[in-house]
Formats: sequence, structure tokens, C-alpha cells
Amino acid sequence: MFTKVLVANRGEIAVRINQSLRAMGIAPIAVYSDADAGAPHVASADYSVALPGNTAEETYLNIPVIVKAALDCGADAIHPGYGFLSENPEFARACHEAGMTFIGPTPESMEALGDKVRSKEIAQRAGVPVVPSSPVCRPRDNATREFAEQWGYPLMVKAAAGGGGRGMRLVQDRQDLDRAVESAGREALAAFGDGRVFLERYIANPRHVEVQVMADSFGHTINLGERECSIQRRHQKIIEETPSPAVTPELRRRMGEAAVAIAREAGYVNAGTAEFLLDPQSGEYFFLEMNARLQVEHPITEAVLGLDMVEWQIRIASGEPLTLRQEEIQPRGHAIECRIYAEDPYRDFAPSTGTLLRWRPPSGAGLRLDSGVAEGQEVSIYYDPMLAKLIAWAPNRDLSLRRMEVALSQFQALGVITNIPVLRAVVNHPQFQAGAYDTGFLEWNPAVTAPLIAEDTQTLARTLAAWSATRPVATTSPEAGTDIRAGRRPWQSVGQRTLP
Amino acid sequence: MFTKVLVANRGEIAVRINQSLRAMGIAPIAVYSDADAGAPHVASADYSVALPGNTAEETYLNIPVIVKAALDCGADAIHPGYGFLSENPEFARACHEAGMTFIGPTPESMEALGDKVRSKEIAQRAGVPVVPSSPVCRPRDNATREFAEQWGYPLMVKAAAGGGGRGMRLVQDRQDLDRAVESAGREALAAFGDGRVFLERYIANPRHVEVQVMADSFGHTINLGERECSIQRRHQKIIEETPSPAVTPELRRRMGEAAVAIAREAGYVNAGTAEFLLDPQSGEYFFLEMNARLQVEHPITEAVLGLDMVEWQIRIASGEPLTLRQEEIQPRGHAIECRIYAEDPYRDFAPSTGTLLRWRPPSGAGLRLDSGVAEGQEVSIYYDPMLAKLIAWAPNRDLSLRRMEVALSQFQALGVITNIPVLRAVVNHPQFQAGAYDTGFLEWNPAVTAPLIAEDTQTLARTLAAWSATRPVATTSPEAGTDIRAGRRPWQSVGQRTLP
Amino acid sequence: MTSTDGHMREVYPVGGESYRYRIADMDGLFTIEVEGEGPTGPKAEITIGIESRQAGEGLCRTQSGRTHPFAWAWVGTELHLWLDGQLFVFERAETRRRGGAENNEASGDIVAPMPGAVLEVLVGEGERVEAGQTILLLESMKMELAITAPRSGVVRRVAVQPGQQVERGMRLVELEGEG
Amino acid sequence: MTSTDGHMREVYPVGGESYRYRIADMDGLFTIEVEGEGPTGPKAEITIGIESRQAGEGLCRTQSGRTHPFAWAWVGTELHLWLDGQLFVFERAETRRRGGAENNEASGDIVAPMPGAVLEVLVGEGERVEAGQTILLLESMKMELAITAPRSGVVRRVAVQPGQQVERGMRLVELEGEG
Repeated sequence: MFTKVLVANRGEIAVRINQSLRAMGIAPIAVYSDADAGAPHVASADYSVALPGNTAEETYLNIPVIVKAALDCGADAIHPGYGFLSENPEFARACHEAGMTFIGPTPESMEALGDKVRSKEIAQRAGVPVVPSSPVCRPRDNATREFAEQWGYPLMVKAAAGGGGRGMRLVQDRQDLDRAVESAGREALAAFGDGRVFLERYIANPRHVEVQVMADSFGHTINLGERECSIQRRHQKIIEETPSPAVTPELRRRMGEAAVAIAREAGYVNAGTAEFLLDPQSGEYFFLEMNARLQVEHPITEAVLGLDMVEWQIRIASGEPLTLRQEEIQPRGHAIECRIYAEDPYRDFAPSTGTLLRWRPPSGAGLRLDSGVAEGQEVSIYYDPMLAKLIAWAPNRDLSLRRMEVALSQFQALGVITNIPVLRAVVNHPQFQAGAYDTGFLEWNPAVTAPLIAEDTQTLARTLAAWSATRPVATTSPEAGTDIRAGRRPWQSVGQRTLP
Repeated sequence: MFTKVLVANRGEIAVRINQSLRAMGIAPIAVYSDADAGAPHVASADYSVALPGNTAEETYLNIPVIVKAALDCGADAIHPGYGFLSENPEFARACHEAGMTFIGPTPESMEALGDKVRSKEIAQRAGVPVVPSSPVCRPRDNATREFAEQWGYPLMVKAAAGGGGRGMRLVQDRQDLDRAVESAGREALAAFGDGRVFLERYIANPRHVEVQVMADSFGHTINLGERECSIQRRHQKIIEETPSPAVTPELRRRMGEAAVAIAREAGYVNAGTAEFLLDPQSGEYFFLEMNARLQVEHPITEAVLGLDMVEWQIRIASGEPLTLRQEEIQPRGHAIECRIYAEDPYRDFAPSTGTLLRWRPPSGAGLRLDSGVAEGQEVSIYYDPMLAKLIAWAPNRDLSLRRMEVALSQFQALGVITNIPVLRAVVNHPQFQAGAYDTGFLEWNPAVTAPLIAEDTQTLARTLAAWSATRPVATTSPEAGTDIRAGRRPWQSVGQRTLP
Repeated sequence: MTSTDGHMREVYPVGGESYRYRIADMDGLFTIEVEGEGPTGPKAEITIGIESRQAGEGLCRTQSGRTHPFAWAWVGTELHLWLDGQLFVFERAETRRRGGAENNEASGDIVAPMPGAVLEVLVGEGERVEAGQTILLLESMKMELAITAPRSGVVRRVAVQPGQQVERGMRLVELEGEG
Repeated sequence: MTSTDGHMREVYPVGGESYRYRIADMDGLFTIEVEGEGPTGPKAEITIGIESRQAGEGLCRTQSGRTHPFAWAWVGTELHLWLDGQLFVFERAETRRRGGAENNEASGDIVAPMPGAVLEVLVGEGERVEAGQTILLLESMKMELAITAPRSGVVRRVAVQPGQQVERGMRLVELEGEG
């Protein structure tokens, strides 16, 4: 087993990997940009190395600097997390060449599967249906236009190296095609260091269902069940749940076998996720892409299966066999994840920056919080606006949704605007609660981004705001400058007031 | 099902019950003393009622005031939590007489089982072995002295209505007997409103193992497995785990059946816990007492079984049948709980009071925090010094202990002294990790209350303390009084310094 | 920072409406007058917790026993209020005169909806644009955001250039005509 | 509260030893002299987070890359330092002259180890007590705590009476003889 592992990431996923490493008795090494000097992913590591600069290119995407940091610290292995360099075969090769283990698949299968175009060919060889798509394309290219004419509009532009909605564009008609290809390519280059994009036929109103697979280096490959990820804004997931309300036991078995078949065909090792579009009416599914890394939403699988996926990633990478058998994979209860983003739902989900002046997440039975921030932390413009993930588990779907709703209603985040009210509105929505939703949910229910607030709550809010504005600030407070022992009790009643 | 439920408690257990109530769509009503006006158990309720005063007698033990509050708010039922009035049959009767449901057993079985003397008779009728004990006794009483002479010293004095180590004394020899009986009686009266005590033969070096039972009003009674609670200081549990490292599958079956037999004999309904002393060598067990209420440590049972015990308490009280079958009760993985107390391990665990200036609990995979406090809260002298419970679950015991250790090492609590360093030292202790411990563990390992700290850590601590003392306080800080926008970035590097 | 006597403008989440408050703070007591609203509601008890220069928390209990935890923070000139799990943003009315984002928009300015870097400017001064047309690309947190024209008109001035860092509310482009 | 130049006495957790610091703060730079300790350690980089009047947090990274999160809070005249999951308590040396708890104990006083109420006083003035004998019962947080004599001696003065509220460190009983 490894002694020291460098985590080439930041935010909640780096904190989460640090925790598994420490629980396994392995020392985590953090890397950090200038803006992240005091971040929780640094504080939760045993060692840390500064990556000078702030942009992703200078820091978390900077292969030579990260590999050098790992060597300098004596790391045995590197865990890439998700995003950044996690699906970059060059990085995996650079790790191997420097004599360290890359915790993930081989560069070869990563190249084959991480590339959305080649991964579809593998799926087809494995006998799994795929969505029709073009080869890698460029703006104003003839082949690009031909594919578009053949399948008609709307069309999707996707990044070949992509994931998480980055480098993805929906093209409504011909005149937008070139600009979309250009813009997606640019975004993909910035996000993944790889600007290749391709076109894909647009399937209307599908559900997005993915299957987790895990494979060791001895040819043992299993699936860990599905996750429903249809609640998306700008093609980025915000709420996931497992089991999927749309997946029958029979469908679960078939999709699970399909995912394993693709992984086997690609000689895949370690954790990976096969994404499918599911037509909820016909029960048809189409393989979309394989994410050759840990997924953001892996905690819901951990919650229902009772295992630590990061631990298994590390064990498998260190050469241990995967001792879990397919028949042991029996989900218990239901889990849902909400992604807390620093973005303003009332301003078209524009990222919100600033200082987290209050950050008081809920805790308790069935709740898990994977967080990359702490109170007092600054949320900068440089990185992904996801602050944390809240996961609720319960013996059944109904209770897990209710637990999530209660937890969201108690989550105090002030200083940056977050999407918490929208998450709450979705979890409370009858259509979501009935499980009858697809990837168009947010588009069709604009009301969830502008929830109705009862008139008396509004009145109370106005009154309390006016009241809060009268609170003396510390500099004018009578006890400022006096010994803290003389300060007033931290909680005090200010008595009865008539509120309008 | 109920519409509104009053929770007649405070702290973490009231917060926890509020969460289950809200998840079930029931409005929780909080009650609070003057000192608790801003406490989390009030903030997490939909309604709240002030109980004027601060002492437990004036507030959380005040039956008429609590029953009136419940009636005024239109509560259908009252949940007593643990401690306070939870095992007081008078309170249960007062609830019934006011037309409300008491969420717990009937006053009759509570009287029979909650009383440690009568509960032993029930156990004997159910064919379960018990520890020899005296009838209820008074100081300087002949019967008391006779029992003492018969069994010899050391002896235990215990509160008939007790629990949680309150009203309990170990008597080493004859001359201490009367004072111990007197003192235990007084403490029992203050804690439970019932000053009756009795003597019990002292079993040296036992393990403390308890079995959770759950029974509905239709005669269906099951056991939910055991909890190992041998890590105690002053006869009060501080660390619990399940499954117990000392319990074999065969012993688990026998103890489970014994607990169910006692519950059946007593006509018990709702959640209850049968406590046993276990001789780890012989595998013999003795029934000790039945706690006719929810236990502090119920979350570890919830963690391995995947159920919400408070939800079941409420369902059963509302007249629903317990649909869980004994054969479904299959623990998955391992769970451990550490109780975070505001007490100073270096001053003989004396309670510590003050303001929680920093309270940054850990979160993440496999962690649960049940907390009754928040940053900025005052910890007063009036109530139990338990601030929160940290629960770690993992697929196996080794990983759950390691997760707990990592989580404790990241738990920042400042302003009041806590027992966190002791909890960490226990979890790290080879004897604890081997599972080879009993109720004398803390006594035999005084080193865990004064852990060795490496010399370089001490040097760093001294240096950082000196450094922290140089930090300008807000009143002398240059930006005080300026607009907050002009304030410095919340995290900033102060550069390289030479540390001694 | 103290606004013991002032007006507040509500900017969120109830778009159209605007409430004004006059707050008088005398010896710790205060009265609140709400313009255009007369009724006086039930009595409430407010318990406050710790306060820093920027943020505070409290618990409000009305006479019916209904309990509402709340918290507030000053973010620049905005007062952010968390109440019952909802976020409300208020802005001091005075700032209006200094020119807030909303105000600028009405006057023909297109402002940055978030901080970030200008990636590309797609229009030139004097150019005619249609409502909904993309006029500028911003990049923030690794995402591209297309800034579109809120209405048709002619570009009077382009205030930024590619590569420039912008703050939220900063003017990007000035439009004229068809107001 | 600011102790930009002062002595500190370590009272915890390393019982017997006592360290003094002299801290000079000049224009934001500072030097630390540790009495009786000469060696100069490795270079370290310290990153600090938010600070209030009472508490703050930081991250210390030594030249080897080893990373130590820490946090501090002032509790009265004590500086509580959280480092690597351990708590260290320091006391300003000046307070010694004003008479801290430890100091009193050495001089023959028996002080309250925690805040609470006096339940019962079991000894009278002039009475002879043995080491370990219970002399007083305190109640705090619903628990009884027996206060025992640290050594044998004669009770010179009983400073409290049943029912009285006491603070931590307050003198309860004064012993004389056999010091």
C-alpha cells in the first residue's frame, strides 16, 4: 500500500480524498494555488505544496509542476479527483514516467474511453446502442455541416475530452452552428486543455441515467448500480438520486450488464461511469459517454451500498483485487445529492463571488456534507462555483427527499448567493416527488427558480431586514475595546416588539 | 398521524427529534429555559414556548408548565427524549390525562421497568440472569447494612429511577456507605425528581453491553442488536460501538432473545434498551436495567441497520404496527459514537462552561454529527455538559475507528474545554483497537487522559501561541471602522518566518 | 455601515415591488414605518446571538409561538437576510443615487451580471443590435456567459475591451434609442 | 487584550514546565524569544484566515511541506490554541501577579475547579483534615463533585456557604500547616 499520495485537485473532492487517505493510514499531500492558500483541502492534508499563480492553467492543470511537487514530497501515487487533469492521459503517463502510480485507469483505456468519439465505437463493439454523432469537427468545416444537414436541428456540440457540461452547446439552427463549435472548443480548451469537439444528435426530453462500474487489474469488473442525474441546468447536474425512479429491476440488470460490457471491451481498470440517455416511455437507452474517473455524485452510491469508493480506487491502484462480488451489490434505502453552487438563480445562474460570511450547514441523521469551503473563506472567480454537496439517505425515497428538504431549509449560507432556494423548490416539486421528470425539468418549471414566498414571510423578511439594519456594528458597540469578559452574553433577548 | 408534537427536552436530542418530525411532515414544538432562548433546539422547531427560569426543576422537569404549553400549542403528542422526564410515569400520565399521546411506553410498564428494582424481578420471571441487589434503601438503615455485609465490598449504590451514571456511587468500604447512599439519593432527586436508591453487588471488570428492543401495541417485539458501551468515566458512557467486539453471533442471538423476553414479560411498547453486564471470559451476562426510552447512543444502531428509530417511535405511538421482522435486522458494517462533553479531562473531567468561540465540526463520508450547540452559543452550568455526538460508520470496524480518529483530529472546539483529546487517545489505543477492553478501561489507562504530545508539536504550539498573541485585535485593527468592502481578504499569507 | 435612520430598497426576491423603511433607533428601542403599508402585526420577541461587524443571527418568535430563525450579513451596500431557509436581499436606498446596477440598466447601460474577464466583444460603437443579440462574452469560474442586448438599439459606447477584468454591476456597453 | 509585548506562561498541557515569551511587534513583523531555549527551527509560512476580537485561525506550513492547521481563542486571560487536533492553553504571565488558581493552591487555598453552587460544607474553621478527606460538595451541571483536601492540615477559614454560586478559581477553603 502507498505511504504518501498527492491529490491533484482542490475543493470538496480533494478534502474527501484526503479523508479516505488518512483513514487508510496514508499521508495526503495537497497542492494549492495562491487563492487557495488557506483552503480546507490544504488544512485537511498532512503536507502541502504551493502552485504559484491562480489560473487553472498555471496551477491545477500544470502537469510538470504537479509531478515535480509529488516527487519532491516522496509521493507513491497521485489521485486526480474529477475535472482538471483527471481524464488527461498525458498526466497519467507523466505520473508513470516519474515512477508514481496514477490512481485511475491506464492512459490507453482513458484515451479510448475518455474520448467521447472513440468510446462510442467501443460501446458499439460491446453491443450497446449509442446516440448518433459526428467525428471531431471544426467551425466552417464541410463534414460538420454535412452531419448537421443529415440529422437536422437541434443538435448538441460536445467536448471530446469533456464532462460536467463544460464545452457543451445546444444549437437550435444553422446560423448558430459555427459560433457554438468555436465557443465550445474554446471553453473545452480552457477547462480540459483539449479543444476537440463533435456534434451529436439531440434526443428530446430524455432522462440522464448513469451506471457506476469498478474493475480491478485481474479482470474482475462489476457494476455498482445506477444514478439518476436528470435535474440539470446548463447541461450540468445539480441533483442526483439512486435508485432511479425510472429504472425497473429488469432495466437495472440490463443497463448494468451493458456498462460492464463496455468496461471489459476497453480493458478498463478502476472506477468509471457509463452515462446513458434513457427514454422513459420506451425504456430504450443509448450509451452517451464513459467518464474515466470518480464522479461528483459518487456519494449517493456509497450511501446505498455502504462502501467507500475512494478506498477501493486506492486499493485497486495499489494492485489489490476487488473482493466485492456482483451479487453482494444490493442497494439499501434511497439517497439524494444536492450540489450547492455559488451562483445566483435569479440572475440566470451567474456565478457569485465574495466572502462566505456565514456558512452553517445542517447535520444529523442520514445527512452527509462534502464541503470544500469554510466560514470566512473567499469564493474566487478562478474555479468551479460548486461549494459543497449535501447528501441525504433514508430507508425510502419519500423520507430521503423530506430529509433533504428539511436540511436545505436549515442551511445558512450568506455572503455569496447560492442555489439553495432552487434545490429546495425542486425537491418540493410534486413532479419531482412523483419521480416523473427528465432533463428538461428546470426549463419546463421556471417557477422553481423564482419560488413563491408567502406574503407573511415576505412581510417578516422586510421587517427583520429593517430591524437588522438598526443593529449596532462592532465599531460603535458599547463594549468594543473592553475586555471580552465584560462583553454581553452571546445570546440575549431584546424583548417584545410590535412587528408590522 | 400526529400534526404537532412537543419535544420536552433540549440539546442535541431535541434537535434530532425535531428533524425526524419535520421529515415526517409533523410540526415540532420546542420548549426552552431562559438560558436556551437562542439554542439550536428552538431554531430547528416550528413553534416554541418559553419555560421561565433556568434550573431543570423550573423548566424541563416542570410537568404542569410543559403540559400547558403543549395544550396551548395544540400538540397531539409529546416526545420526552432521554433524561429529564423521559422515564417519569407521572409525566406520561399527565400527558394522557390532558388528551395527548406520550411517545414512549405506558406509564405502567415504565413504572415496572424503569424502576431498577422491579425490572430485575421481571427479568427473573422471564428467565434472564440478574446481578444480586437490595431493595430500595436509606442511609443508616438496617436492611441496607445487612445486604452490604452479605455481599461485601466494593458495592454499587444506584438510583431506582436513574440512568446515565447519575445517582450512582461505588462504595469501597463500610465507612463510606451512608454518605454514598445520601449523596446518590440527593443527586437522583435533583436529576430525576425521584430520590430512591438501592445497593447492587459489584461485578469487577465487566463489559457493558446493551440490546435495543422495539415493540408495537399489537404484541410484535423485536431486538435491534447490541451496543458495546464499556468506555465510561464516572459510570457514564463516552464511547459506544456496534457490533460489540465481544459478542459472538451465538451470544448475540441469546442476549437478543433475553431482551425481547423481558420486554414481553413487561408488556412493553415502543423503544427500550436492556442493559447487561457481560463477563468477557465466561460469556455470562447479567441483566442490569431496562431504559424505557430512547438512548443517547441510538445513532450507531441506526447507522448499521439503516433505519430511523425516532420515526418508528412516533409511528408506534400513533398506533401503527411495527412492520420490521426480526430476520430483516441485519447489521451492515460497523459504527462508533463519541460523546463530545464540555469538560476538562485534565481537571478530573470537571464541567467547563463559557462561550463556544469556535465550533467547526468535521463532516464527510460515513460521518454523522448530532449537535445541540452552534458557534457563538453559551454553555451554561445548568444542564448536562454533553455538547454533541459524533458518529462514524464504515464497512468494517477498523475503518470506522480510523474515520473517527481522523474526524476527531479535525474537530475544532474552542472557548470551552472539551474531552476530544481523550476520545482520540482512546480510539487510538491498541487495547481499544484490539477490542479487548472493559468498563475499567479509563481507570487502567490514565495515560489517555494525559496523552503524550511529541516535543516538536509542543514547540510549534508554543511558537504559534506566542505568534497568535501578537495578532492585532479588531479594536486596534487598521480597517476597523472602514467599509467592509475595503477590509482585507479573509485569508492572507503572512510569509516566511523563522520558528524557534 | 450603521443605518439607524435610512431608507431601504428591496431588490430581491420580489422583483417589481419596492418598499421603503424609515427606522428610528432611540436608546435601543426602535420603530419601523413601512411606506404604503399601514397595518400593525402581532407582537414578536426577538432573541439575538453573536454579531460581528458584518453578520449576525437571531430568532424571532411571534405571539402565536411560531419560531423563525434568521441571520443577516452585509455584502457591500446590500443587506442579505436569511429567513426560514429563504434568502432576501435588500439594498440601501441611498446607494440608488450613486448608481446601482438596476438603475443603470434602465438608463440604457448594459452591466456585468457577475465578476469576470471580458473574452470577446462582438459589437462595435455605432452598430445596430437587435433585442436578444449576443453583444459580448464574459468568462468567470471557467464558464462562458453570453451577454445579450435587453432591447434593440444602437451601441453608443463600448466601455470594456477583451481581457479586461470586470466587477459585478460595471458598465460594459451603452445603448441608445428605442428605450 | 492585545499583548504585543508581554510574557506568557504555559500552563497546559505540559504540567511542570513553564515557558516565557517576549514578543516584540514592529510594523507587523515580530520576533519571538523563548527563555531558556536557544535553537532556531525551520522556516515556516503562516497563512491566516478571518480574525475576530476573540478568535482566529491559520495554517502553518514548515519548510518540509508539513502542514498544520491551527486556531486560537482568548478565553479571559487564557489563550486557547488548537493545533493538529490538540488543545493547548497558555496564560499571560502578568496574570500570575494578580493571583491565578494554581498560585493560590500552592499558598494553601483550596479553589473551585469549576463554576457551580456550593451544596454542603463538611468541615468547620479550626477543624483538622486529612489528605484526601472530602471537605465540600459542589454541584454543577446536575452533578455533584466532592472537593477533597490536597494535603493534611487545619482549616483556617471557610470562604463560602451552602447555596452560594462560585466561579472557577474562587477560594473555597483556606488550609494551614504541613505545607
